[in-house]
Amino acid sequence: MKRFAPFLLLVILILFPLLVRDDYHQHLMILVLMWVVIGAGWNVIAGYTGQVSFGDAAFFGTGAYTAGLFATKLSISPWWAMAAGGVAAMAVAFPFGWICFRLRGAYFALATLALNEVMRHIATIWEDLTGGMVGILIIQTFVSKVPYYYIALALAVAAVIGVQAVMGSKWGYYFVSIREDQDAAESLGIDTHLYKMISLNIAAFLTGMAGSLYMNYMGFIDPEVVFSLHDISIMAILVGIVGGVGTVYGPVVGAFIMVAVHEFFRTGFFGFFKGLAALTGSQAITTLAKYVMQAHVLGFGILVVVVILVLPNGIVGDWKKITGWLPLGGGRRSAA
Amino acid sequence: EGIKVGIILPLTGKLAKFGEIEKKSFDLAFEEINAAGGVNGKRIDPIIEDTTGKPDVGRSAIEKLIARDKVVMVGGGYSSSVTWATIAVAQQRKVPFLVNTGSADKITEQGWEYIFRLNPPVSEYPKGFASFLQNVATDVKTVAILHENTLFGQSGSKKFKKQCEKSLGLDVIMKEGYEAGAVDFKPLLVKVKSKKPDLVYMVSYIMDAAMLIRQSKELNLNPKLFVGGAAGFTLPEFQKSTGAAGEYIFSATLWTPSVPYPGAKRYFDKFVARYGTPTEYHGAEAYAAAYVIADALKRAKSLTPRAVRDALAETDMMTVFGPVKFISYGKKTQQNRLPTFLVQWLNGKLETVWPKEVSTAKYVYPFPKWNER
Amino acid sequence: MLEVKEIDVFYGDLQVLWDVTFEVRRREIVVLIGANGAGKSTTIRTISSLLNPRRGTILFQGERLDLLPPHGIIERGVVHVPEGRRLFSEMSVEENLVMGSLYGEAKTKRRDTLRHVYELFPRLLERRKQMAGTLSGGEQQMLAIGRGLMSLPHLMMFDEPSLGLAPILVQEIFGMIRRINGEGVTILLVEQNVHQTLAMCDRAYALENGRIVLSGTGEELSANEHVREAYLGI
Amino acid sequence: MRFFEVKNLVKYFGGLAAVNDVSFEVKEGEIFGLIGPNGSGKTTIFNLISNFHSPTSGSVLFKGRDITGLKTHRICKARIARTFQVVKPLGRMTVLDNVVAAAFSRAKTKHEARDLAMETLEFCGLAHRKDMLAKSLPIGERKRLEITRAMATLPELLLLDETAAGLNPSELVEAIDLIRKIREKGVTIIIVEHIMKVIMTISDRIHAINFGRTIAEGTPGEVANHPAVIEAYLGEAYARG
Amino acid sequence: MEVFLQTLVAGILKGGLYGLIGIGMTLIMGVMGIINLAHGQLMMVGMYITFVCFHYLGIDPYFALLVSMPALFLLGVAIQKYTLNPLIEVESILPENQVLMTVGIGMVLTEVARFIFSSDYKSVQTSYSSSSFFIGEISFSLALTIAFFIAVAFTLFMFWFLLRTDLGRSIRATAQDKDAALLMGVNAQRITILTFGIGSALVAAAGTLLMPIYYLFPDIGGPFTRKAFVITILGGLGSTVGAIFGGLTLGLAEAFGATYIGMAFDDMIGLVIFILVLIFLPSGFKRITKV
Ligand SMILES: Nc1ncnc2c1ncn2[C@@H]1O[C@H](COP(=O)(O)OP(=O)(O)OP(=O)(O)O)[C@@H](O)[C@H]1O
Ligand SMILES: Nc1ncnc2c1ncn2[C@@H]1O[C@H](COP(=O)(O)OP(=O)(O)OP(=O)(O)O)[C@@H](O)[C@H]1O
Ligand SMILES: [Mg+2]
Ligand SMILES: [Mg+2]
Repeated sequence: MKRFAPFLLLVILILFPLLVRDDYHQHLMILVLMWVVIGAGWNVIAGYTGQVSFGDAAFFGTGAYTAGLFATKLSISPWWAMAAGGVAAMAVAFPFGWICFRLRGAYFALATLALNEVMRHIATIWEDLTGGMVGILIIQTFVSKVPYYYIALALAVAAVIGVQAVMGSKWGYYFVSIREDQDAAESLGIDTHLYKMISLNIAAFLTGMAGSLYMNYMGFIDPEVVFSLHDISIMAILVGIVGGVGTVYGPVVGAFIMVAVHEFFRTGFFGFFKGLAALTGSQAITTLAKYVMQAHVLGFGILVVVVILVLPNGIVGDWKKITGWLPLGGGRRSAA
Repeated sequence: EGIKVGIILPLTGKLAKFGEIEKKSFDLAFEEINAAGGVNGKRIDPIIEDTTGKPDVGRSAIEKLIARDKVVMVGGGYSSSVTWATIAVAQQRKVPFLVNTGSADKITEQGWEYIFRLNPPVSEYPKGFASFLQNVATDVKTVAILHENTLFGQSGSKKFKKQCEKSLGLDVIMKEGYEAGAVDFKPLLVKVKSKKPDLVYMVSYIMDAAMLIRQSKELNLNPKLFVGGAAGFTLPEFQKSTGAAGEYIFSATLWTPSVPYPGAKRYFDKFVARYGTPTEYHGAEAYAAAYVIADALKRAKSLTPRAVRDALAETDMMTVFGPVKFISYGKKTQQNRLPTFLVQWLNGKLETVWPKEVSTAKYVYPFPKWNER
Repeated sequence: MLEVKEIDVFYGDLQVLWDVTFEVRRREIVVLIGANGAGKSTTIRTISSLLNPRRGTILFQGERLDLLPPHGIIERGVVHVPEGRRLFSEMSVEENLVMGSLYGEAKTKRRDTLRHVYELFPRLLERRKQMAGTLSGGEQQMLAIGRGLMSLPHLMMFDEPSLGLAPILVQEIFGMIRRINGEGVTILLVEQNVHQTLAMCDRAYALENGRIVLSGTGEELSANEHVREAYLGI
Repeated sequence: MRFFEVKNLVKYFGGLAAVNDVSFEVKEGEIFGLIGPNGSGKTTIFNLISNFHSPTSGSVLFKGRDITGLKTHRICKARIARTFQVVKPLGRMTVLDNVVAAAFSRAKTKHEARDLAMETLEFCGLAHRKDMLAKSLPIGERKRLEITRAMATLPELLLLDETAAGLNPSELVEAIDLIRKIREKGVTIIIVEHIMKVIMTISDRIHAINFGRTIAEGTPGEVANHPAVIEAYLGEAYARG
Repeated sequence: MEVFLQTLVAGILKGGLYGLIGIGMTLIMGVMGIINLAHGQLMMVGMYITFVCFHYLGIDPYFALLVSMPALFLLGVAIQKYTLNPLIEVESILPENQVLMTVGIGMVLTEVARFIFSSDYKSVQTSYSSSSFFIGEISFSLALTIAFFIAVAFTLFMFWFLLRTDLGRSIRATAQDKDAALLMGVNAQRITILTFGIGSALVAAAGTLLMPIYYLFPDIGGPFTRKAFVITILGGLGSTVGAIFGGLTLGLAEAFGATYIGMAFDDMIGLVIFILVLIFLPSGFKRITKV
């Protein structure tokens, strides 16, 4: 059963646009798939290699801007820019990693945070190239969501399979060794600097591709949107940790949950409160609904706090713990 | 069963303040319209969705409005980025979208037939001020432009610089952007002071605006003219947080309660009475948009997006925000064209001082030096 | 003076101590020997309340230690000189010593005790302004002991004080422990250096796989076949 | 050609000379002991050899080649492996995976790496622990894992830093056996140890340092009776006993 | 010359305040070994308290220190006790869990503030808000100058507290080796809680001092969090004197950058210096490689 779960999931995902024809849900699924790609990237560098990145937006934005500039400056179809976006993100990751990988732990994380901000400033200030805060507008290629969906799906599947393959290989052993103890890894003949670079570049490539996809799909970017610390970098971390740090399917679960939760709050539990208010005609519930909807960022914040406290290894990582809570699980309860 | 109209606004996140003002104005207007019999006897049911100020979320919102709620048209949008991301969906789905705040020029330059814009594009904001420079402040020769690094600040200041150099024959001796939210503007202002410009033109939101003025006072920086480019310098908070220092500051603006349009002051008063806080031009845009929507729905042959779109295209009416008529000029299509004004803080009140025909008070020019007041 | 009764200790789900029972009497030197991972450190950590036993009790002068938080233990006059010294490396020698006397009587008598410790370890007086992290291994061990003494303890527990020390220092350290005992402080000692410790202790217990398997006086254990084979390698 | 040699090694940490002009030579196949009081610079010498720190001056030569300043992982590729005084297990990997990660420095495929790792685990007597997480090993076995990992990189020279510390006398016997077995495989060993029972029984030659400087070198018997060593390190008691 | 001197003064005055922001962060950093990414948000809460004091109760901002500091102390205590301390016991792959937690806390604080006060800009207008005095041609903002001296006083006090009192020593000891501190009878749990409280109170003081000249809205925390970590790193982590040094460096760098490079680079200058310091002064920051 366990072995077939991924295939089953894949089949469902392939059939999804045929089964659910409404644009709204397709749109949400495209976002989910995009976040799977970003989450997978984050997981490689942070989850497996242990170099927590607070700066995914730097790569995401670079990818998005590459696609945007391809379209506006070079008149090349932004689809070509998908790969180019990944490569451009690597071009940012490369010098950054080269310089900053002498830092460890939280200090590397801070450096990525700084990179994030620096990239945003550059995109803002370099008006001649990027248009500054005016941003970049392109006209989307397709009206229907279905092509975008399948492109996103292909990317997501490739990302997950790619990560799985990498993690089963020598690189994977090396990444985890680096996470566990860098000095020991170095003494075992692992070129930690090189492999951290490889890991960062894999992450950057995936995230950059996701950025290009975003540009293609949304048709609009500006520095605040794609270099956003909260909406991209932190969200990437959340996808990673909610789903499960250092697990292959963690980002898949994380992306799904984060997008769903986001939408859940934004729409007031999918209109549940509004419906209830209409049904009962209660003013109190209408007010409540309003507050719930306004509290979606708050909800996010609380989710972060709760997940870290209760499921520090994410849903996939702490799956045993979760099944342990369920009365039917019968799993051994972990002792306090 | 009412007529469903979708409104998308940033109700949470950084832009929530202005989104909230617009939401309240929409609510106010639709309540009035429904109380007055609605649209041919039918209620208008606005469905207001939160974009959180982000394009992708805005997109989720509009997808939902169109696909699930099946609205006949959409309004709102607020920031240019969200507006852009969402109007593309509207155009593709063939649902009319009335933009009332998003000011990037490109929004109406695509030739999209389902997209209408009520407010002027950012490039036209300083029109009123330009005529003041040509007619009154003719001894102004040199200009320093300071702007926040936002869409509004960057494109507004760029357009203004071009205008100064091309059509007004002024010398722009300095143009500098800054990151909104700086703690201390003195280094910037010291530099301005050392260059001695005649005019200091600033595109800033409220609090940066207030800090700039207060610190100019501290530094005793005395140009002939201090002018704010819309946004920050006209809001009550500006006056509150600059106090006396705000006196004599000019600003180019789209709307104040004292504009010569019927109902403008009444809208302002109603808003204050209802919500206890003042409103400003964003609110007026929203309030006017609600009436334009109602008008179009009334005239629409049927309640389908197509028919509503056709009715919108025929709009010709007066609102609290000025006359509304969607025309084509330059690269723009279905764009409403409006004059802009120059206002000045005089005795703690914001008075319209230019164009002369609509002025509520006489301007004070040149700017009285700080230490001579 | 100290009675450990039937304690079971876990790390998470992993049990490391089973039914451990022993006692230390006033002014004695008692030694706990055992293979690596037998649970000696765990025992001491449990007494000093860094760990909580899941079962059993620990009594010190009739009072339940296992119910107290770690800082409650030291206030009762029980001090733990941990494995690997664990000094505050970016504080001076004197500050480290002061850290040993934060509470109660120890605090009021701080000056006197400090003078006493400096008499005991003149080397520390020489280096009182030096950062602890820059001391040599032997000096660090002295400082760790000195810091323990600052709390005016009735019972001192040492976890492998000779670990990683040069032979010359091992002698010195054992000498000091005897001297402290001579001043009336009761000693509980964990050591791998079985030869020497059995020779200097009053009584000893052997811990194997988390269980007490043998006990007796130093001579008795030195003579025991099993001990000779398993611990002395004879 | 000399097998292994350090020449005039000097290392300053700020103003402190942790290693001050140390030179010695190790012959192929021997067990070379390094002793000295705490803080005399033994671990630092290991760190200099494996280039965790780069020497202030001096050089390290291995099989005629100057390897000073070679990156740490290259030193390992050059077939010098080390263990750490403060053990560094890859905690959340299994014992087997710890060793596989090391074996990859010699093996081409994953299959080869696993085989090499299993073989090394058997050799070092840790095979029964292969599926345990490294962090849950008791200290003695963690030290053994250090050795196993180092051996999986197939070194010609092995640097052992206090691998016997904290073992009780009978465990020491096993440790000594393992070290001998390693030497019989043809691996040259430099060993740092404070336990005389170990270092005096297995070393062919011993080099003693104090304050980063050489004070004596010779056979165990010579060094143990050297007055400077007795004064600085062993103490009168040891000499008498 | 006037431009230069004015810039210098602006940089130093701002730097003093930055230093105060930095000390709180530094303390938390040192003791818990975590980067508190909710630091600016705590400052924001302190600012709202000041605003409420002034606006509804008519308390002058300088007296509001007596309210905002204790209040934030309690908030810090609660945060540490109920969200951060429990994490110490949870085992997880990423040691940065606590840092991530502070991100979540920052989000919660911001949104709660929005709930209560809406997104409106608030400011506190006092009689001295825009007054200044001149020395020669150079203008000194009165409020910033006062803030500067109060910040310096707080710093000196903290310095004395950490070096000369048992509690201060216990804080430092916990920072260096928590288990050992426990064995010395330090209630490490309580110390971490206390430290977070003190750190929060200090940043609240900075917020309160800033209030007369600045303004306030819920999202104001983020930029200050970023400034705080730049200051902390510049100052060399865990050192109180370092924080002052870092604050002054950042203040001066921003001021001179704004004057001589361009105001648009204001934030970027701090970040670039930060990265440069990380790269070229690693020996100055021993802890960097240890964590
Ligand atoms: N933090 C921990 N988590 C899980 N298991 C642990 C932990 N600390 C120790 N153990 C396990 O508990 C057992 C007893 O360890 P303890 O440190 O008490 O042994 P010891 O007798 O002091 O050995 P040593 O001579 O190596 O110091 C060992 O099997 C060890 O692996
Ligand atoms: N990274 C470092 N920075 C500063 N000083 C150091 C560093 N590493 C070692 N030292 C100092 O160098 C000296 C030599 O230390 P080293 O660890 O080499 O001693 P050792 O001989 O291995 O001692 P032990 O027998 O206790 O392990 C000591 O004074 C130590 O404090
Ligand atoms: Mg132990
Ligand atoms: Mg050593």
